[in-house]
Amino acid sequence: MTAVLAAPPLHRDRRRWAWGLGGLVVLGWSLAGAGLFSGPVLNPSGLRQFGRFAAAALSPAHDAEFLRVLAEATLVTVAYAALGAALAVVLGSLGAVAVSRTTWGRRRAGWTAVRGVLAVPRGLHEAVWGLLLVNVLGLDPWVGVLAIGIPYGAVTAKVFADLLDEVPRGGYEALLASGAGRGTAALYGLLPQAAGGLLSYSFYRLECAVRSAVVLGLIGAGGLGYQLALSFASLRWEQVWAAVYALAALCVLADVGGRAVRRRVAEPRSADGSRPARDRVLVVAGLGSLALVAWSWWFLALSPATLTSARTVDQLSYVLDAAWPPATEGDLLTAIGSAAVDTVQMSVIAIAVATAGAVLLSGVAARRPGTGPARWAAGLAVRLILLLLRAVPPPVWALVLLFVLLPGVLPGALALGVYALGVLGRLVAEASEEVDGRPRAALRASGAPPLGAWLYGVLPALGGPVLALALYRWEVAIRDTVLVGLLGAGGIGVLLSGRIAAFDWAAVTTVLAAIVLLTLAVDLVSERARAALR
Amino acid sequence: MAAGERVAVVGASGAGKSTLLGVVNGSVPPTAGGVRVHGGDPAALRGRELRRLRARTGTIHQHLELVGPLRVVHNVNAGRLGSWSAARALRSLVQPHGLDDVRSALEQVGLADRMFERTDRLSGGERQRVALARVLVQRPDLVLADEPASALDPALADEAMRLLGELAADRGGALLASLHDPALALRHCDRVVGLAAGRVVLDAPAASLTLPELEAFYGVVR
Amino acid sequence: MAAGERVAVVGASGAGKSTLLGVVNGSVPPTAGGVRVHGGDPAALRGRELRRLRARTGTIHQHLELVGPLRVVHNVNAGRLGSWSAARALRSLVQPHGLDDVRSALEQVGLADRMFERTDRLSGGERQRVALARVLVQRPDLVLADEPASALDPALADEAMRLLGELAADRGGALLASLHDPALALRHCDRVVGLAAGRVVLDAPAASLTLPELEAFYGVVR
Amino acid sequence: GRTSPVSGPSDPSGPLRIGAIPDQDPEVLQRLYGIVADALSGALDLDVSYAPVTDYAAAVSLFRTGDLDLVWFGGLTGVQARLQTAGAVPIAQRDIDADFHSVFVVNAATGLTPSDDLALLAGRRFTYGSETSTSGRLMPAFFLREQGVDPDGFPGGPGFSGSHDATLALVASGTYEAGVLNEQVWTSRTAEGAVDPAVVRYARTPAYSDYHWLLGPSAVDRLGEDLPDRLTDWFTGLSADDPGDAEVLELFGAGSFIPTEAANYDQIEEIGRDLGLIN
Ligand SMILES: Nc1ncnc2c1ncn2[C@@H]1O[C@H](COP(=O)(O)OP(=O)(O)OP(=O)(O)O)[C@@H](O)[C@H]1O
Ligand SMILES: Nc1ncnc2c1ncn2[C@@H]1O[C@H](COP(=O)(O)OP(=O)(O)OP(=O)(O)O)[C@@H](O)[C@H]1O
Ligand SMILES: [Mg+2]
Ligand SMILES: [Mg+2]
Repeated sequence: MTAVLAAPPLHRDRRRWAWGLGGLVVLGWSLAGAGLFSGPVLNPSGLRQFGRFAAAALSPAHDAEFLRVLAEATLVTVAYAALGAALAVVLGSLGAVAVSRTTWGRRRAGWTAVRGVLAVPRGLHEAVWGLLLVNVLGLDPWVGVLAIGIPYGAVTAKVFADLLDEVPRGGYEALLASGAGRGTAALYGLLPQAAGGLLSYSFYRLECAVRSAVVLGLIGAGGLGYQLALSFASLRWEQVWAAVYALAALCVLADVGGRAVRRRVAEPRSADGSRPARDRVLVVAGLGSLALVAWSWWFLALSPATLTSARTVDQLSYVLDAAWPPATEGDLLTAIGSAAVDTVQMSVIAIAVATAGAVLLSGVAARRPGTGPARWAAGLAVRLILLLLRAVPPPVWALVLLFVLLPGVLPGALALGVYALGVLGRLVAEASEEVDGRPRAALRASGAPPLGAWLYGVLPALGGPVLALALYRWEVAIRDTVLVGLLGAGGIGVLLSGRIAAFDWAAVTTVLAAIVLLTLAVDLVSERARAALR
Repeated sequence: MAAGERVAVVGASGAGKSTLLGVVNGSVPPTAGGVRVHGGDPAALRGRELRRLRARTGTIHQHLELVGPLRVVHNVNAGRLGSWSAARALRSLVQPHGLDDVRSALEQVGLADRMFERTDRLSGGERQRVALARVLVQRPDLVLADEPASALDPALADEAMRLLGELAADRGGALLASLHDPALALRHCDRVVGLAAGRVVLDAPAASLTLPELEAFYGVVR
Repeated sequence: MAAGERVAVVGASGAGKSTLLGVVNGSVPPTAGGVRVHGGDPAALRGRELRRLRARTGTIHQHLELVGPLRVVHNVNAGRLGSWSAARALRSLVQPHGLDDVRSALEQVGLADRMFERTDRLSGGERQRVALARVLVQRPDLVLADEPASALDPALADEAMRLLGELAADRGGALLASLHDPALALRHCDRVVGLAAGRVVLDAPAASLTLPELEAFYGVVR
Repeated sequence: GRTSPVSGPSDPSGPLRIGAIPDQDPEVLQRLYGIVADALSGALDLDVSYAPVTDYAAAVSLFRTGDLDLVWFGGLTGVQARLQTAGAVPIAQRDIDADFHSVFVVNAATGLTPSDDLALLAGRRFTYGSETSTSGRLMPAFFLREQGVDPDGFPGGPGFSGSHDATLALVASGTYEAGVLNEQVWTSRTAEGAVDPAVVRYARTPAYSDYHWLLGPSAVDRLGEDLPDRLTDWFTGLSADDPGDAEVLELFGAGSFIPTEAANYDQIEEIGRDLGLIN
């Protein structure tokens, strides 16, 4: 026993500053690219058009015929969302094992490779998946299920892995030190602690799946997304809002259900500690979820045989033949290069807006037991507003923002930013609910005011998760530029939809490859940034 | 409890010592009965009143409840949040305020050179001393300390108890400390309260108790 | 260390006791030098070999490192993960395995009636005893205990040290415990190793030391 | 047993599946095609089903894969679909489709007055409709180029509003100073009084061929060699005097249907290739 013991030196501070400064510079560059410092960006004369959209929020369409259509669409949406989310959670759980740092330990090369592979399904938007799948499977309900399940599965894998990697590792390492294998140690030491986060995220995925039902219109399956798209194309705002409210109501259901389950998991019924006890509510919730999936399967009449039918194979080879080899003309590559710059600028602005808003609102949006009615009402209002921000699809935001902003990168960026704020606001609020409440309670017990206790007791612990969420959303924003790119906003999305509309499969392959590379790059930068700030 | 009094709460593991301290600082609602602190009942008060009462009470928690990712200086300064405005609290996160007080508190607990370290890199005893320094800068009238010396060696433990006793005495306040080391209780407290299964089973001036008597108490009540 | 030997590591707060124990169980890489445990160097081994070595080493961590949301029974069973297959570990989360062993270990530490409680609802001392029970079901050859009695009252502390000593002696293994209570060290250990600033400054049979001598040690090395 | 709410892949006795690209008044598509499907099914003694699809590219692809048999395509999408699907035949077009026009509109604040000089639009913020819309993109781009205006050269690049109604709204807001849309939509919105006074009609394009019904080869295989002729006969036989037929014609905004042939769309194909919209 002659080991010399010394504390490892601290040298993270400089890297933190470098990353922080770098982030600011990139943001400034993006704002400059959006023309914020060069000439007007506002278009005040469009306020009237914007007002029409806003005013319709108060008078959504509610004639019986339309409501009947909406009700039917809702059922279809629920079925697709349930199956898509279930598939995503299954794929995500398997994938999480493959991409978590805990699995790979210090073997960075393997980890990077797997992460790169996952960037492919993740890099493509659900709508793009839907279009690709339509070309292979034709009019089949699998298109909707897979278009949601595949990209969500890849995202879920990444997020699950991150959640497991972020959990305090003391317990896990103690188990390793007593000879447990990595898998079992994770099972006992990481999973129970991450359970709240994993559950929360799974239900969040269900909510996203509901919103993503927009892609279902493509395949003629109907659904709320289809109704919304139709009404949006003819700018019938009253109908658009009615569909948005229906979407929002479904989201609320998913949210309330998820919250109830999470609460039960976090605070199981206090039973007599000497007997084992199962929580009946949790058992019912588990069986209920299975029943919902089974019903959806029946309702959509899914048949696994279509996935392997001869026709599917034929169509797949048609698309692959057309798509390979990728186009490599200089023109296309130049266009991709400049679109990529626009895309990055757009996504950076979007994420800056969303993150700042989400952190500012999270203190109010987070639920906290034992607070007064005013605080409760404020929290509810903020959460509802966030819900509406994300229930209105980005293309709608892009158009209505385009009424009051001049064309360019900015309207697209703000559309994505507003939408991402809806999503991030919710996620950050939940993350702050998941933060260990005891240090904050300790500060409150010594008389700290709510804000002070939040600043010192919650914010530092929230830094990691918020950064992780923001960076993850940044990647999503890159992909979502596909949705808003069209409206004169530039970005790689314009290029993609243009090539798809022209059925130029070889060029589509090239653009998709570029999007995947961009996604991968963002993923790697994010990883570095988080490591530096951890 | 009288002004300046130092009371030790003793009792077997699980007897309810931590719970008692939690009731006193208002973070645990009592299931029956009530307490009066500085003339108010923390379970009945709300809002500003409650905060004012709490700002006068400093607690060292058994599990410390420090914020791991925060630097030592901020964890110590957190003791003053009760008297700081939100803006000041925010500014202090960027440019720590009141460095002199923090430094002198950390000097008292022997950690002056660790001021800017991340708290979760400290050893067990060092963290306990950070929690102690937090109470030192808070300057409360009532100090609640849940096993404040459990991770400290005998010399430091004595020093910690001495600091806590002084803090209480200085301000004419009081100290209520749960301790499982009977010798420490007798050396540093004026009165000893014994708990078993959540009830008070012993309440005597320290001077009237001998060490063997108190040690025997643990055997008796189990 | 000889078979059956019980060694106490003492030293001021921050002296490096926890770090030493971490080096021995292989969770902290030494910056210089090395250790040999059961004839192997934990820092040099990889994969299965390392796991086998570690399964023979049981550790009670200073911060316990129990998994709060897990029930007590699982936290105790976690001591056996080194010898369980992944499938068995998974099944046990649903329907706990080896309940008899768990119950008897919990009985030894006086917590038999808390078996199915969530671990984070236990008091400080109770949690420490859960960590002790985990090592009891693990049955390691080498027991590393980082202040295993810091949250326990004197009677329970004696009992805990007795259990740890027995566990080590039973299997011809050894016990290495960091202790800041010199009396406990002298009562329950055969040898005392003193650390200061990461270096060994004292290594003597317990029988050759007196309590005042050891107490003085803390004053001296500071 | 439940059958899919979405039609399955082709089977020999399967129904004739009709579809449409979502263009004008998309929210009445459902009603429109329900009526068409019923009328067709009654007249030709066939099972007919309607599948709603909201995306131009998806409609073309579904036609290629044989999931849609008879589709109401725009000029460009019809050409795209026909080129990708060997054996597809045009069935019929409306009387107005042989002589279709687009209108250029400008925001009143530009001070531009109606004129045929498209060159004055260069240098203005300008938006098309949907990317593969014949009347909202392809033909206007062609006529712009004819008058020496680079169709992609508007400041900041041209916008693609996504629909004719969105084009109107964006020009009304002043975000874009000018835009172009389907004349049929312009006329009907003007009649409804739904056009913002800030939007002024600027110019009308020369005539071109647009919408038509296109039939896929797999339906012919399944339902008989004479299917194209039966369909053409039914469409062209619709008469405004018959109340049932009149409903269909009115929904399509047509006086009657007339026969059409692939050659009518050669110009569109050529321009499409030029603009990189057809490979
Ligand atoms: N991860 C780390 N990074 C940097 N310094 C560390 C780290 N862990 C421990 N140290 C420092 O190393 C020194 C020894 O720590 P160690 O935890 O071994 O002390 P200890 O003897 O167990 O003290 P205590 O009795 O207070 O628990 C301390 O000064 C501590 O701050
Ligand atoms: N949140 C809780 N929910 C349920 N039971 C609890 C909770 N907190 C504490 N208890 C129980 O109440 C009893 C008293 O706990 P308390 O923490 O006050 O003990 P203590 O006297 O401080 O013990 P120790 O010396 O071990 O810290 C214990 O049996 C504990 O398990
Ligand atoms: Mg306690
Ligand atoms: Mg230690």
